[in-house]
Amino acid sequence: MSDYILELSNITKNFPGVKALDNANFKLKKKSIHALLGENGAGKSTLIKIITGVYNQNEGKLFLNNQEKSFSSPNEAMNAGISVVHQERNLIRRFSVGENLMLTNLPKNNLGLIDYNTVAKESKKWLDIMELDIDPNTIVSDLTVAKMQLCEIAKALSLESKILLLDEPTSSLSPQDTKNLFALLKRLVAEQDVSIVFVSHKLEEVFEICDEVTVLRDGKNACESEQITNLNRQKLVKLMIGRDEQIIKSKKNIDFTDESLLDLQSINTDLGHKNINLNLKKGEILGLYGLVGAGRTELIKCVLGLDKINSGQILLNNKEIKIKSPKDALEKYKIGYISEDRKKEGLILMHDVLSNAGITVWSNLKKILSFLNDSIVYNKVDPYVKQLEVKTPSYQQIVSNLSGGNQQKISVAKWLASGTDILFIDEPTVGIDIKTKSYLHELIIELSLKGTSIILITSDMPEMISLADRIITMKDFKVVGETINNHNYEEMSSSIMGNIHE
Amino acid sequence: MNNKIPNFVKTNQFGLLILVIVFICIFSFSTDGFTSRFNIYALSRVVALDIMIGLAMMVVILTGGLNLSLGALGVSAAMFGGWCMESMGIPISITIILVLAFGSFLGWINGFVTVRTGVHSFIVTLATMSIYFGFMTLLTEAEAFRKLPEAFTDFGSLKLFNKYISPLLIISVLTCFVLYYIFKYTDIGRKLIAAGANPDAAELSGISVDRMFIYCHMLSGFLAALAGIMLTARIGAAIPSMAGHLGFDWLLPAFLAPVLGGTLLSGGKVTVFGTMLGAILVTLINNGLYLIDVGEFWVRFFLGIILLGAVLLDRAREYFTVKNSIVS
Amino acid sequence: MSALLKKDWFGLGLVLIFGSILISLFKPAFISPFNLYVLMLSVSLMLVVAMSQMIIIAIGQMNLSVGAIGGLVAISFTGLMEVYSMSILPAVLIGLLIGLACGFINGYITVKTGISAFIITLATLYIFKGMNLGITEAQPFYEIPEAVKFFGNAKIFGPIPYLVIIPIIITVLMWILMNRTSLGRYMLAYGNNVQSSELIGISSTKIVIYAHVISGLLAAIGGMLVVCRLQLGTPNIGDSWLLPSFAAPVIGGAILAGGKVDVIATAFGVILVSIISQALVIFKIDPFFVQIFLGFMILLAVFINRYREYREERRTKVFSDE
Amino acid sequence: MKKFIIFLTSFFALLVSPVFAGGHGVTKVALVPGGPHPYFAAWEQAGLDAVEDFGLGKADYRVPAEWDLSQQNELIESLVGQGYNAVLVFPGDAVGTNKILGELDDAGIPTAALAGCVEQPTQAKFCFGTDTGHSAYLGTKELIKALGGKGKIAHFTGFLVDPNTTLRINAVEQAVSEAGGGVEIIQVIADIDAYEPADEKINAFMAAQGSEVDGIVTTAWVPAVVAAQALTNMGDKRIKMVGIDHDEVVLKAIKDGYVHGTMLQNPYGQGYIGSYVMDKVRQGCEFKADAPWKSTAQTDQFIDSGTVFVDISDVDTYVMAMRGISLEILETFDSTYLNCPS
Repeated sequence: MSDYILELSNITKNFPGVKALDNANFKLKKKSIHALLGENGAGKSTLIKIITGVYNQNEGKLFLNNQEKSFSSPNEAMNAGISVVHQERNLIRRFSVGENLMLTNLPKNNLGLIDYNTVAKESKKWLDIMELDIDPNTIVSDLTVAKMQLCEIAKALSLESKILLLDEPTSSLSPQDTKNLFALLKRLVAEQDVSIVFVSHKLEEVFEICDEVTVLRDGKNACESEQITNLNRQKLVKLMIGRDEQIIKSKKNIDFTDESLLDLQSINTDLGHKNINLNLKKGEILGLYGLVGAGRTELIKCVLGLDKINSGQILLNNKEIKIKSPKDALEKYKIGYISEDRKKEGLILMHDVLSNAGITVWSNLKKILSFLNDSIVYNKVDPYVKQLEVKTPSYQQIVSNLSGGNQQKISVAKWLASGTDILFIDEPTVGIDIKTKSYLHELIIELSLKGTSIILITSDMPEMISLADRIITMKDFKVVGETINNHNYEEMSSSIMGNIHE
Repeated sequence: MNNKIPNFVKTNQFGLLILVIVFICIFSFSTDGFTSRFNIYALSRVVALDIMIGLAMMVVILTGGLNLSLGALGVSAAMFGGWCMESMGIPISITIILVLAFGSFLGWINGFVTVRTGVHSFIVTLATMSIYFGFMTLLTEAEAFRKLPEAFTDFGSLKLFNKYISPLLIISVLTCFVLYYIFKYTDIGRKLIAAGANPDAAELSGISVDRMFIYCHMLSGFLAALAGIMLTARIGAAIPSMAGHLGFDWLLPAFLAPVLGGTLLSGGKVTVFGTMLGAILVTLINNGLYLIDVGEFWVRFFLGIILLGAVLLDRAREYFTVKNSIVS
Repeated sequence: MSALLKKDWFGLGLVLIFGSILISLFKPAFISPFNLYVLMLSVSLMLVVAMSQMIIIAIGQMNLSVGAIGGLVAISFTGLMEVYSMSILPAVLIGLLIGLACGFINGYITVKTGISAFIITLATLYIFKGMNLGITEAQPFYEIPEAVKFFGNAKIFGPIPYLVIIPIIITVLMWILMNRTSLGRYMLAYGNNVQSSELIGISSTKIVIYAHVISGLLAAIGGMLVVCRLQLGTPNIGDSWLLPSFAAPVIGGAILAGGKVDVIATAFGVILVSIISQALVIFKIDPFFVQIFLGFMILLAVFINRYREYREERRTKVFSDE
Repeated sequence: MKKFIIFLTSFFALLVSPVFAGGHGVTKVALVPGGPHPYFAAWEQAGLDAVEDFGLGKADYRVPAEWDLSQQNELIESLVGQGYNAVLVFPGDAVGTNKILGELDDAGIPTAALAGCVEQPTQAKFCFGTDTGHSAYLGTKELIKALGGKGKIAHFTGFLVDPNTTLRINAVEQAVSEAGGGVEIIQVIADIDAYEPADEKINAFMAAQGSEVDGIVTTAWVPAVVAAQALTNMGDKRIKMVGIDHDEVVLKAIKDGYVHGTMLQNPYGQGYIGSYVMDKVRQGCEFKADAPWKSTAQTDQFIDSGTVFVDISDVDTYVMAMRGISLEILETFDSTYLNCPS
């Protein structure tokens, strides 16, 4: 008996034109937390889909408890004790927590009807195991994002799963919630005989929680079941991207006594922001840090006129302005917003590259009688698309067919093309591979050096500390602190977290 | 990329064109009267109206919505036109402008209520359908306007091109070109499409989505009113029942043409010429079925079967071309 | 109390009670036994039709062919009895079978092709209605067995018609289905989020086909009940179903995107629509006004619902921001 | 293939190639109702009989699949392609149908309005049918007579957008006003041309006003059927009702005593004689300048196909009575109306 609960050997998976996996191996030890890492497109998600029965491999074998298996549907994998907790929340929002937990196997009474008392009782068991204080009758849509994530894990556990695949489980969690989650995962491994596959872009977390690491690069193993203790951050990054990570730091001298370009004064909003004061200098990168639910994105949306500002003033160059809509912001005041949710708010996935990259400039480019053709738009946006090294076969390519990184580049390109003075950038690198990520970082710095003023929202502390000139901390829809960034990670992070947990 | 097949061949329009030609062949061979001057002229008139109605629905489908009030709106506008000409003695040209403005206004109401309340346009236009039609019957007391200027009614029976084609068809085809131009070559057209495809992203990219949606509904009202005028000219009178009870008779061509033409019900895609071909296909089939003499009562049955066949065929074509493009 | 307030049917129930009281204060005839009988009849028929649409709304689709199925079954049912002198029971069974087959066709094509149900049922609407017209050539069937006529018009006791029995049973069964069986819950889960329900192993094929089959069966029952009521099988049975079939569930708070329907609220929606159209007759509203009035009523009902939803959304937003 | 090439050239290049020419030879009549409706069912047999009796080429009953003016127009247009050379139409709209009739006439195809009239000016040769307004008027008169000259009555009728509906409403009002104050219309219910809404509204009316109302006049097919059914179901013989048309339900209710009577029209005669006359017209007959036309609100080239009031006394024999009227019209038609080339 080997002590591997799950073993994949020499897996090859071909898609038309692409070899997604090429002789990849993956071994999961019993009662361990195993990190599966790799750049976007390295084959991680293909591997996960093979494990969970969504795809079948072309070559290679899959062993579960030393027995060869092949799953033809997610259901079969689930019945064999393999559960995946997806990045996208997969709970039924209008159902109660308890029903969600028990959905695949709803308890019935003698008449064959669902017995909701038992549902509550049974599901409570799993919530208790996770030490979650949630009433099973709560409707999911009433929960916080963090609790939804935990409920997803509880759901996986309730299926008596012995293997949990967690796909970016912390991407929307606050540091505190992340800590709680990790404590829970460790306990599950120790007490419930669960083995965990952990997928994340946040390397700090990998070092914090994982025992072993498998890295994929271009569909092949860059390393296989390496002990975490044998690795450090630099080595890991090198394994993932095949070269050393370039660490960038903004070297700028902003005179913070200068007049502000944009000034928010005692802003109170319909969404619940209280007395927000903010100012942005010319050429500055102002970081907005806070936990999910601190009201940062919401504040920006209020400034853009999408929700109501009840009192307070917005000054641009010391003149009071009223922004009615993003259109107003763009056309009158040259303010742009790069959304955190590029699929939903950033891009029109079903449209081609040209119309996505050009959407912000149509109004400026239109000729008499609102005439506009492709070549006018092309001439305008082409330099920016080239500058950003967007990889696309043509401008007629539908955006949804591009990789996440290239999509993000396009949603940045359209704002570069629009030539705004002020850019609000919201979580620019979520789910982006390291190469594109560092590229985008350079770009943001370059932009600010050229005079664009930027408000940067990110939950990625290292990103914040390497990019921002000044960091504002928000909590519960209020500003709770302001720090000038000295780019020293330890100092800055403890100061920011201090602001939050005061 | 597979360059051997031109892009046009992969489109829905091409499939439709083939179907249209196939059906023309079938009907020309199997029936006597299909190619008669009378029949072609009659076809051209029916097609003209179906295209216009289809376009009026298409521009709302663009927003991911529906306009059930289309028929009621068109008839109301036509009745308004009849009133202008007959009771008020307003000249034809001014009447037409007024009618189009009136149709746009009713469309604006649809759009405004939809945008402001956030209620799906299916429900809003379901209600306004009743309201427009109700007001129309109330105000006209269901009386038709029958004494329209001759210059106006003569236009509807004018025969062009050696008496084969109705001028109404020319109006519809011109409208297609204008719409194609708007959607392809203007700032506003691009914004309409972007707003329909992803309202959130469009809004954040500086497009006033609400306004665009209202424009779409206004355009729909405009086109429906135009269809109303055309129908009035065709039958020589403005009649409350000319689109059936509540304007229901327009709904079928309104949906068939854009749907066959490849317009996505979820919004964000327009197919002006697809809609035109869709309307032509439906009219052809309808006419051909009558001529082949399948029995009037079975016409709808076959129409349904053919509609189903056409969408399935289109799906197969899509499947085939998508596969193709991954491989190449 | 606050738990009640959250229910979709509660507000509607209040509107119904106060509305009825108000109407009967002005027109005592409203609560006369005969009027109640008439009201129950119209509610009974529309209830089945509304349920038939509701279950499709639950999975986030639309069924435009509800009326066409009802009409086809109605004329098949009477045709079998008149032309082939079939006895009632086998005629009913064949009627149900036809409804089942129609629903299966809708569901199967929709789920296998991935084409929107709106388009598929638009096409089948023509096919089913075309078959109806082709078979009958628009002529009604008159020869209805006495038992069927009796069922359509007799009263159990007081003002309660026999006809109400089946719709009530169906409503109860639908409530159980949507609230107490895994099939119903899976349908709602599917309507809520297709992707995630597939990930937890719910079979789309099964859910969509079942929903359409049930819809077809209910439409079939609706068609046959109308035959009992009208005592003739006319081909245009079902022609007027489309609007009320959507109106009742939507007034009852159903979301067209799917995943949220309420059986009780839908039933209340049916009653509300019936009371309104009856009140229009009782109050002798000018026939020219009826259309306008109905239009405004639909808008009003939806606005109220929408407003409530909006307030609820606000509340949950604040909650989740802890 | 040749035909197809001809078509393509004509369609796309719009070259001259007249394929169709107006007809000579045998008469092929199409009988086109406004939509599927039991009233017109008798036309089918009438047409077949006319073919047999008068030696026509064809006299086919062709029904638009729906009550829809444009569907009817499309059907009529396609009939030309199918070689019909005479068309009898129940006008989908009294004015709207004129246009297509004019076009047929221009193409050498004679037309006439059957059962209902088109409004003048028209190119239809004549209108042969029932004066809808007059029929409603006579029915109301009969009802008032049955009520003994006083009482409250209700009027149920069809689609508001049908111009005939307005004529009927006015005619009923006129008959009531002539009754001299004893009779009052307490409610008009319209827009009930489909069974289900009719059932709902009529029953709601019965529930609310059933005890007050003394008489009911119905002037459309569906309301007549539904109201007769409702009275039968209620077992109410107090309320006097006068219906329209010959639906089995109405006739049975008359026999059972729940309905006072019905205004019968003569659809068979319309189809039979209409087909005959179209053949004559195609053979070159002209209408006499001094033909004894009747005038209605819509046209002054009207020939009455006969209306009879039927109650319990003659409900079993009305078919014979109708046939008698038809034969009478037919026998004298040539001499009264036509000038034929010898």
